[in-house]
Amino acid sequence: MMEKLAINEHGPQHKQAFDEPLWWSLFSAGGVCFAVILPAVILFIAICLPLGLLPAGALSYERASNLLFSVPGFLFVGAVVCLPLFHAAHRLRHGLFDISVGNDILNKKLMYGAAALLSVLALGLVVAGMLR
Amino acid sequence: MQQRDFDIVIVGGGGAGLRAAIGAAEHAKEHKTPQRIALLSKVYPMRSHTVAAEGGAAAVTSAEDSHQAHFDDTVSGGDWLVEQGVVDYFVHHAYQELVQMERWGCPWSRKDDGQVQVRRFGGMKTARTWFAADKTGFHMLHTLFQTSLKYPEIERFDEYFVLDLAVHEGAVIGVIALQVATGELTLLRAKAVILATGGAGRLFRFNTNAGIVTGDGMAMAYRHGVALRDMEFVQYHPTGLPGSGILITEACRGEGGILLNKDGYRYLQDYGLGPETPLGKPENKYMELGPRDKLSQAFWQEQQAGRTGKFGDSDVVYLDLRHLGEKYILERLPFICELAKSYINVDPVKEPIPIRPAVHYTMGGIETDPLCETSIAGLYAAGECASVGLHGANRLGSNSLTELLVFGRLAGEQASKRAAQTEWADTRLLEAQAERQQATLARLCDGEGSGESWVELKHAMVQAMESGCGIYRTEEGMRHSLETMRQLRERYAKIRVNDTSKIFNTELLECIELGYGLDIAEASCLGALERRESRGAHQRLDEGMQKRDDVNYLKHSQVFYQGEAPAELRWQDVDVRFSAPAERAYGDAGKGGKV
Amino acid sequence: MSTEQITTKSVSTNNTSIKHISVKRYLPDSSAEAYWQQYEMPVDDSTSLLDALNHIKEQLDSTLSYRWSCRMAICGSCGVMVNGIPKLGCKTFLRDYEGEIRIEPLSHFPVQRDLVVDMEIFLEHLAAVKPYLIDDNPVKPYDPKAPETYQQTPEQLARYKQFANCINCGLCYSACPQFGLNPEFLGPAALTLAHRYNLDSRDHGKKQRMTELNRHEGVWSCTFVGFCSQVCPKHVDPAAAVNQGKVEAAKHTLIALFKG
Amino acid sequence: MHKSSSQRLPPLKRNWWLKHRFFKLYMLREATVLPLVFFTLCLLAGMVALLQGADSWQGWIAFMGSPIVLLLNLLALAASLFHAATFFVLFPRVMPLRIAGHSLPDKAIVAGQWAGVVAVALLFFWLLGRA
Ligand SMILES: Cc1cc2nc3c(=O)[nH]c(=O)nc-3n(C[C@H](O)[C@H](O)[C@H](O)COP(=O)(O)OP(=O)(O)OC[C@H]3O[C@@H](n4cnc5c(N)ncnc54)[C@H](O)[C@@H]3O)c2cc1C
Ligand code: SF4
Ligand code: F3S
Ligand code: FES
Repeated sequence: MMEKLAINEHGPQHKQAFDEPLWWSLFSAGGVCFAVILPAVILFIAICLPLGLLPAGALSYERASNLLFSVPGFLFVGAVVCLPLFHAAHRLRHGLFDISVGNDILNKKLMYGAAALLSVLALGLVVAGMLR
Repeated sequence: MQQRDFDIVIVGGGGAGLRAAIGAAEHAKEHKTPQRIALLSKVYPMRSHTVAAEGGAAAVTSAEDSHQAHFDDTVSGGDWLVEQGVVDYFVHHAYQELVQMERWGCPWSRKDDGQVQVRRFGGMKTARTWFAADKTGFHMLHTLFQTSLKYPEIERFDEYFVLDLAVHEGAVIGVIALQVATGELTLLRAKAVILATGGAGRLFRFNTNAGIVTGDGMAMAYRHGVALRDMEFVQYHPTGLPGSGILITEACRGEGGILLNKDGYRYLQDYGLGPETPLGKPENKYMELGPRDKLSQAFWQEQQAGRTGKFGDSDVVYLDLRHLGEKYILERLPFICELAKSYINVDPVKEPIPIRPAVHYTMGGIETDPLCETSIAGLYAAGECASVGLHGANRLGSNSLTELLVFGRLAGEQASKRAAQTEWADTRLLEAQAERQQATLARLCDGEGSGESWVELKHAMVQAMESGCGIYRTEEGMRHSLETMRQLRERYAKIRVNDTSKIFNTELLECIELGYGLDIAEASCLGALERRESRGAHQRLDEGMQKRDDVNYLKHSQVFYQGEAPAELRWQDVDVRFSAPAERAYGDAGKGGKV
Repeated sequence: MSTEQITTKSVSTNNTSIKHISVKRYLPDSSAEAYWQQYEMPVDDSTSLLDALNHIKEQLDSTLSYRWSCRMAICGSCGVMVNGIPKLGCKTFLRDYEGEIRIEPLSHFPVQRDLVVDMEIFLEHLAAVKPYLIDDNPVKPYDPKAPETYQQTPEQLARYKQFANCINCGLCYSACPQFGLNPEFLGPAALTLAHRYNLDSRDHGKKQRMTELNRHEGVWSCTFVGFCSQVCPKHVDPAAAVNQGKVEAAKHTLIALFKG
Repeated sequence: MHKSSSQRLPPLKRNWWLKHRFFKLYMLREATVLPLVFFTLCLLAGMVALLQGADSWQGWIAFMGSPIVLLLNLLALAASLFHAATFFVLFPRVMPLRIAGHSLPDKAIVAGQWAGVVAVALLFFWLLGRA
């Protein structure tokens, strides 16, 4: 018991969590995007588009490319892919803790790491498209 | 058995105890005499009864007000049975203490310009009551508790039940406590001890007090020979909820609430408190803002005349707030709305609140000198458990929260001073006394003999107190109650505790509290019986005793413990150095007079 | 003056019925296992759970242990689980329950006996956040001879008032799964108290408190479950306070970053 | 110290959240990110397809039309709306907005956020709804 207390006083657990504000900010921003932008995005791109409910040519290959591989497209990807990914990563990390799976330090690295990787990939794709 | 040494031991974690602890710590720091302070409480400090105080704390604040006025109100409110030197000290230190609370973060209600706001209170000539919405005691207690966390020299012993003081050759040398969680005895050696254990409202069946308000500290000091003073004066608060007795604060009336009988008539004008003040324009010392004793007595008269209503099986009158409007009520009295809605299912915005008087405050207590010291050297008392002489025959609302601060601090400082000049007593002296305690506990638990039920005894006690020492008293009633207490004390010797566990044995604690209660109930009955006059909260119906009698009874009663034998009473002179007794009058009758 | 005739409403105190209450008993010095015990008693419309427990203690079984004091929902002693939800015994009315009523000690705290739990962790967490006014450099120094208050407008007071209403009952700790998962988490009430002082216009101790709050076991363990605010008997809304604390901690970090 | 303090209980079992409706809703809220992740991955795939050329793009649209994918994305839509409903009410509690010393009523802030959702949808309609 004493030992445990001692750790709490001075050990790593007592350290300031300067990374958490970053994750939380990304999580919050992602949450806003998820709530405000994603309903429309999912509705138009993942439902109307494949069901053919959009007017012909609305997202033809050319139009889609022009829209995406542009500065607004870059921002769009940031808001619709990257931030929501961090939002998801944050919730998954805490969700794993909630159901006692794995350990938090490792989960943190895996989740935020994956989100960061995929974000770089997504933004990279846009840049690649713009340079094409 | 645990044994620890402290410079100062404080029993009680309510407003008075916490203020004393901080006062002592500050004093020691100032005088560069590091001291260790133990703060014991049978409940966590923030559960102490101070938390329930609603209305506010008084201090002369505005430029129009004066120390003289506060002094006069307190002295006449107490029907001249107060120690005037003490009142003088009190009114001069009240403001400073409330400002100190503000400096510690107490969220006092404010005026638009950022200044602290004051409200009217019964029996006070002008508005001088500081408040924090209708949770003043709550905010004060939490502020004090939280502030006390700043002081590493204060070591808390939460949920330690103090069983006895250790006294040797007329000086206190420590306390003996039971750790509730484990049932282990703990010996605390001390150079000075402060009792701040609160009142004894639970001696009565129908009261506004918390379950812990059982007069423990009073009984402890009393058993060691300290006088209990003015114990016959028990304040009835005019506005308790029927059934539970939960308090509806006086601030309701200060804010403009009115009292009606079952016919919707403002009956207070018939009892020397008129003329009727216009709706929404309360005036100090008139009508609803008369003092508590008068208001409770008026209820009794109405009840006798059959003009009270019924709520469940209680007779009630009505407190009407509706004319104040929903917004104002919710802003100023939110807690009251919550209480009325939960406990009697009445919404004060829409309906008048049924209320009835309930025992509220113990004016008397452990006799101390003006510096809070008792007749035992090194033993101090402060707060509701003490009788420093501030309240006399009737306490004015909002004087006692301030009392906790003014005299809590004073007791703390005095104790600190003494501790700096005193040595600890020999531990063996304490151990001997602790062994006696152990034997008493063992006897309670082994329950030899007939095995009297503590529940029965407790009910008999509260019933007898209520019937004999109520709002109006008679010779016969009081005599009967006193006899009952003496019998109950005998029966108590054969009491039996069923629970044999050491861990958190609340049954054992209730039994010990009952033992304390019976002793001080006897003192209370004795004082009441012997005071053959009517004064403040002590009102007799007996022929020739319905008036104040300054010739024979401008005196404090002092009751002394005599072991198993009946207690003894003596009379003590009152300090009337500044203001000669005058008629205590309210309403128009009080105009022009000295008051 | 005549107010209209008073309608004497009687909360039917006569409306009595018999109810069963099951209490989880735990008596460590006679058995290591907890067990359920059922009691039967008459109740009416104004019977609170605390009244019922007191009835048990005085009439049926004097060995039942529980805490209580004010019986008016202000001292914070009497928290228990009622059918799995943390509640104040004195503010829970049996009239609101149909069928069985199961009473257990507060969750997430070690049980000492019957309905009594060890609250020490709670107090440690409270003390950790420095819950007192810190003003090392007061605008106006306090002078006992001519004492003066700080100024605080009603608006400034309103900013923290709600968060100052916590009665330390601990219900929110029993409601918060994050505290259940990790007792080192400072928890809703302690974080709320810290926030209360941080919002107080008279206080200057935010920086000191932030080092406690901006820890993994500080605000960052909260996942906004929000049940804490749901069960809070005083409408303190600790969830809001904790999450406002996250914003503050984020600001604090930014500032620390820029100052190096 | 004087008390057997700092006793700690063993942490909760992993099925704690099944015990109460409130916690199930919480877990549901947290779980909204699962279909979100699925959708984001779809979107990433679409971006790759777009970079690869017109055929891939058409292939991707066909993939998106397959019943299972469609179903999962319908779920994602529902999830996003549920998330929005839970997230919007939290916002005013985390960042109480005050204008001229008075705090804005929570309801107004929540309504404002829903207006944002509708505005974004209209923007998309303006962008994609016309030929
Ligand atoms: C409902 C209500 C409303 C009130 N409103 C007002 C008001 O508006 N204004 C005003 O001025 N006054 C008011 N009062 C009166 C005032 O609140 C009390 O007089 C005051 O709070 C008493 O404080 P205290 O510190 O003396 O005792 P308490 O707060 O009662 O504290 C007693 C302490 O002693 C401890 N204790 C007792 N016995 C033992 C033992 N054996 N061992 C260990 N510890 C022990 C307890 O644990 C507790 O910590 C009100 C009272 C009531 C009942
Ligand atoms: S925040 Fe509410 S539930 Fe939590 S301890 Fe305070 S009053 Fe109790
Ligand atoms: S329940 Fe717990 S997780 Fe946060 S919002 Fe309340 S503290
Ligand atoms: S007994 Fe005080 S809160 Fe219930």
